[in-house]
Amino acid sequence: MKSAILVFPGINRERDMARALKLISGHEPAMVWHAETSLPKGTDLVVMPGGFSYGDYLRCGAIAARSPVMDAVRAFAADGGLVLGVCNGFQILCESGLLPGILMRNARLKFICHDVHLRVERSDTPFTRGYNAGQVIRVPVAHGEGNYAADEETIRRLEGEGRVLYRYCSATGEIGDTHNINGAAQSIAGIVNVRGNVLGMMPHPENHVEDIMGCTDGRGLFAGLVAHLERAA
Amino acid sequence: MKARVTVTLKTGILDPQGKAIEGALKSLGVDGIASVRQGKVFDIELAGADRAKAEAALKAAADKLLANTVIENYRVEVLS
Amino acid sequence: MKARVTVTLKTGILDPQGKAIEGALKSLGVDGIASVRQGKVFDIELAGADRAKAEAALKAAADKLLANTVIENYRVEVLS
Amino acid sequence: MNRTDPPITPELVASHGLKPDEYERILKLIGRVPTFTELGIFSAMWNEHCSYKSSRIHLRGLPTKAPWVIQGPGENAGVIDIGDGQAVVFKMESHNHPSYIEPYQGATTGVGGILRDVFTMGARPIACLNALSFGDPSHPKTRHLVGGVVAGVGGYGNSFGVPTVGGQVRFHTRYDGNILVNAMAVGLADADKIFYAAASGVNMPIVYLGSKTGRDGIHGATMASAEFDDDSAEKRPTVQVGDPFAEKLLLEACLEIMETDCVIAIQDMGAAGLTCSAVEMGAKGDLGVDLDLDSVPTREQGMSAYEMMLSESQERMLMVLKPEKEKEAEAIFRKWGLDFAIVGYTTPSQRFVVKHGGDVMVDLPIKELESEAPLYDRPHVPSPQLPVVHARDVAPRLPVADALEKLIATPELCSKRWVWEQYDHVIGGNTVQRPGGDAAVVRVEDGPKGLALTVDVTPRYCEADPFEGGKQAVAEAWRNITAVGGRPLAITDNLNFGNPERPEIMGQFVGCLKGIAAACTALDFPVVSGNVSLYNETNGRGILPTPSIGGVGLLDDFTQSASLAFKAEGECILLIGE
Ligand SMILES: Nc1ncnc2c1ncn2[C@@H]1O[C@H](COP(=O)(O)OP(=O)(O)O)[C@@H](O)[C@H]1O
Repeated sequence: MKSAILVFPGINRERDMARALKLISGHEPAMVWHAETSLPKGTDLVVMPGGFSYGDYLRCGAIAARSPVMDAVRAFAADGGLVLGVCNGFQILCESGLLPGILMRNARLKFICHDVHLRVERSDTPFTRGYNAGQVIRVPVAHGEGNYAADEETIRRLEGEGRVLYRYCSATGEIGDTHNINGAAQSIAGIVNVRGNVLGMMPHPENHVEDIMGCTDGRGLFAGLVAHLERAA
Repeated sequence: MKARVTVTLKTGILDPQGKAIEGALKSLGVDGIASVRQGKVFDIELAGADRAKAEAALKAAADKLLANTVIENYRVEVLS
Repeated sequence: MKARVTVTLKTGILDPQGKAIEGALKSLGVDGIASVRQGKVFDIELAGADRAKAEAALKAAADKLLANTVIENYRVEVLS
Repeated sequence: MNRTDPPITPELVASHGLKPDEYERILKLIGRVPTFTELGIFSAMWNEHCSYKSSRIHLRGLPTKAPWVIQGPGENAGVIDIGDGQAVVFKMESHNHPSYIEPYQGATTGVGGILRDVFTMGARPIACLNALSFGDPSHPKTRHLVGGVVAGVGGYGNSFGVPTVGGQVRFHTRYDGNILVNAMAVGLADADKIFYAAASGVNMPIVYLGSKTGRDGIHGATMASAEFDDDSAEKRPTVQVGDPFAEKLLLEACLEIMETDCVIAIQDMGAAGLTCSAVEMGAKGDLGVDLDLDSVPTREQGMSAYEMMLSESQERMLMVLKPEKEKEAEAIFRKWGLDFAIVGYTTPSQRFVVKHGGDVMVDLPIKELESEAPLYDRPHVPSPQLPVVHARDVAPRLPVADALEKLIATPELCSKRWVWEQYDHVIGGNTVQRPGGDAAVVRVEDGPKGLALTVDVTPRYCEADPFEGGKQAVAEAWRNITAVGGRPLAITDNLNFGNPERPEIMGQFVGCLKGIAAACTALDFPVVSGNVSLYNETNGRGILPTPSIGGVGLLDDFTQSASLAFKAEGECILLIGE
């Protein structure tokens, strides 16, 4: 799997992401500066990591979404290429129009950093095939604006088309207000676009990939992508 | 030239921040507040003195960046 | 009653947001923008119809919560 | 001279925090009346915050050496060797007064300042800690201060991208008017690639990097050394605003430039910005410095020399570059969208010369400016010995179980999860032990080594018996590190006390310091960096003596670290110690 990590000024989880990708795919990802106008040849996966691109000033992800490299990402996605946006990356995807909706301030207005449980809603997508449908995984969140919102019509479509891949839940998989850490509509933690090749999610699977760090629940996402690409090849 | 662009949330879009402020004002004992919605203002200095040009630039700024027109409305005023 | 409280940074106070937006507008090719400073607006609905009372409540809201008067100024307008 | 500069009067001198005898010293040193800008410079260099005039002679008693110490106190941060060619760079610093005036921005700029101290030396920051002291929870200002400070510490660290992995939070009525915000940063560097402040070579370009200069915090350093009174709200200087985004860019640009062999010396602009950094670079390198303020990037129009020299705008650095590498360095800074300007040159003259608009505004002997600050051996009296209370003499007021329940519900002792969950403590993917234990453990990139990090002090003990309290703070840091399996290596300290002009406060200071020195010596646990914050006093009431101790230890294999959670049912519980 040849992956490319986009580096926007102010991004800060690119090293965490690179470590996870290297560990699981065996290949060092390419780091692509935001001012570039093309992606490295043969890229299989574009990753927008977490952080505070442009300080999260104006709106999270708004300024990064208008970077030169984003045209190349749009073309790549239109071609069916896989795009993964985590945390700030999710915000950038929403701001760029590659995903619908927006991430608002957390309902309690505070930054939150702790482990959360996510229910994997289906396993038949490149982004979830490393898991079973209904499986509960534990990964950390670290964000101040992860409260997913969209108009009713959009939410209805997301649900109807099975595009919600990850949802905040309890340790045993229940969905409800007490487990919905940031107030997101429908407890949404991660969604895909219509075509299913662009995923945006708030939690950080890349921080739970090593045994020695105590939890490896995040591995499945990356391992699934590797498996998907191997089969496609 | 000085101008102001005001960006506000469209009606119907949830405003968690406005809601929290509403709650906080109530618990601070500020009376009579029924609802709060938060928006942004941008005070912009423009080079040049052509009003029409300035308005076009401001509109471009708002459309391209300052507002997310999926959820926000904006208003442009050239002040002087 | 509807009102608007506008909160802006005092002159001289650094505005990192404004600075970043200014840079972004330049690189997006929006011409003629010399400087940007960002502020907030609060659109507030008030219960009751007493204008003087409303103004007092708004001033209290701004002083206690909406503005950080160490670094920000505010302006209160009752609109209707 | 500038026509608009005010004449130098005794009132003006006093308003700069300079005592009459200190002013006499200036007159003798330069043989004439200083210009307004020079007066500002002296007041900045000679105030407590920069000159350590009340504390210096006592700090000399601290042990600062060990075979693993690469750099002790005196630089931007301390440096210790952790083997394999790697070094750990760390320091703690206070931002107490600004945080009381504007808690969010005070805390952000405190965190930003300490991070700069660490990456100025060539290290990538890998962890932050913070020690916070607030007033009584029921005091009307406390909630606002707590909310602002915690949000500010997180706001800066989270955005900058460093995990905040530990700290302390306490509440006591003696901090009602003077909260404490102590921030510690820890970075990792190659042991043979540490950068220092001393300039070398004549006629080398001095480069200004980072954000533009505004009128922020003018006289911030002087304020940090003044007692508060009820109208301190009126003395508000322009508050400094932190810009973590700019600092992140500055970090990446500095680390990139340091890879290129362009840099001779580097110094961050902290308190009294341009003044302190330029004087230190020159004085430490036995060189003079010529600055031309017309080249300084400014945010506001019409800034005077005085304002530019004393501005405390954040996210700025001064660097001495190899002249042939200027273009290469500039390209890196432009890429990161930061300001880059040559603002002066090193000279052989040992003078500090500042020009503005073609006029010479400052011409001072640079060495004396740095080293001839007054030095005080302030009178101190030992703290009164309190009677020893034996547990057996105290009648229990509550059954033990009820007392325990009550205790663990106090704001002081309850879980601080509500604080650290607002800090990103996992970013970097190296946090092995998260907040909540005795010490945090952070993996050294690519392992197997790990660092154990902790901040400790118990001010009650320090007040009851400064010597024992000082010892105890060091011992607790040592214990917390060993409890997670680390080998304690060195500490940084942040000495927060009241007004040193009061003999009883000075007595606390001296006592605590002796205790710290005794414990550090006994444990072979040297002090490699630190910070002193005095005058934490409002209306004559001082804070509890609070010498925060930040400890760093090493684990050869982080996977062997121990945590405090019980691991299984039916295991033995051992109690060791006295
Ligand atoms: N301001 C803070 N930031 C991060 N972690 C904190 C903070 N305050 C307390 N903690 C964490 O809470 C735990 C308990 O702190 P403390 O009560 O000081 O413990 P102890 O006295 O046992 O060292 C520690 O792991 C500490 O790092």
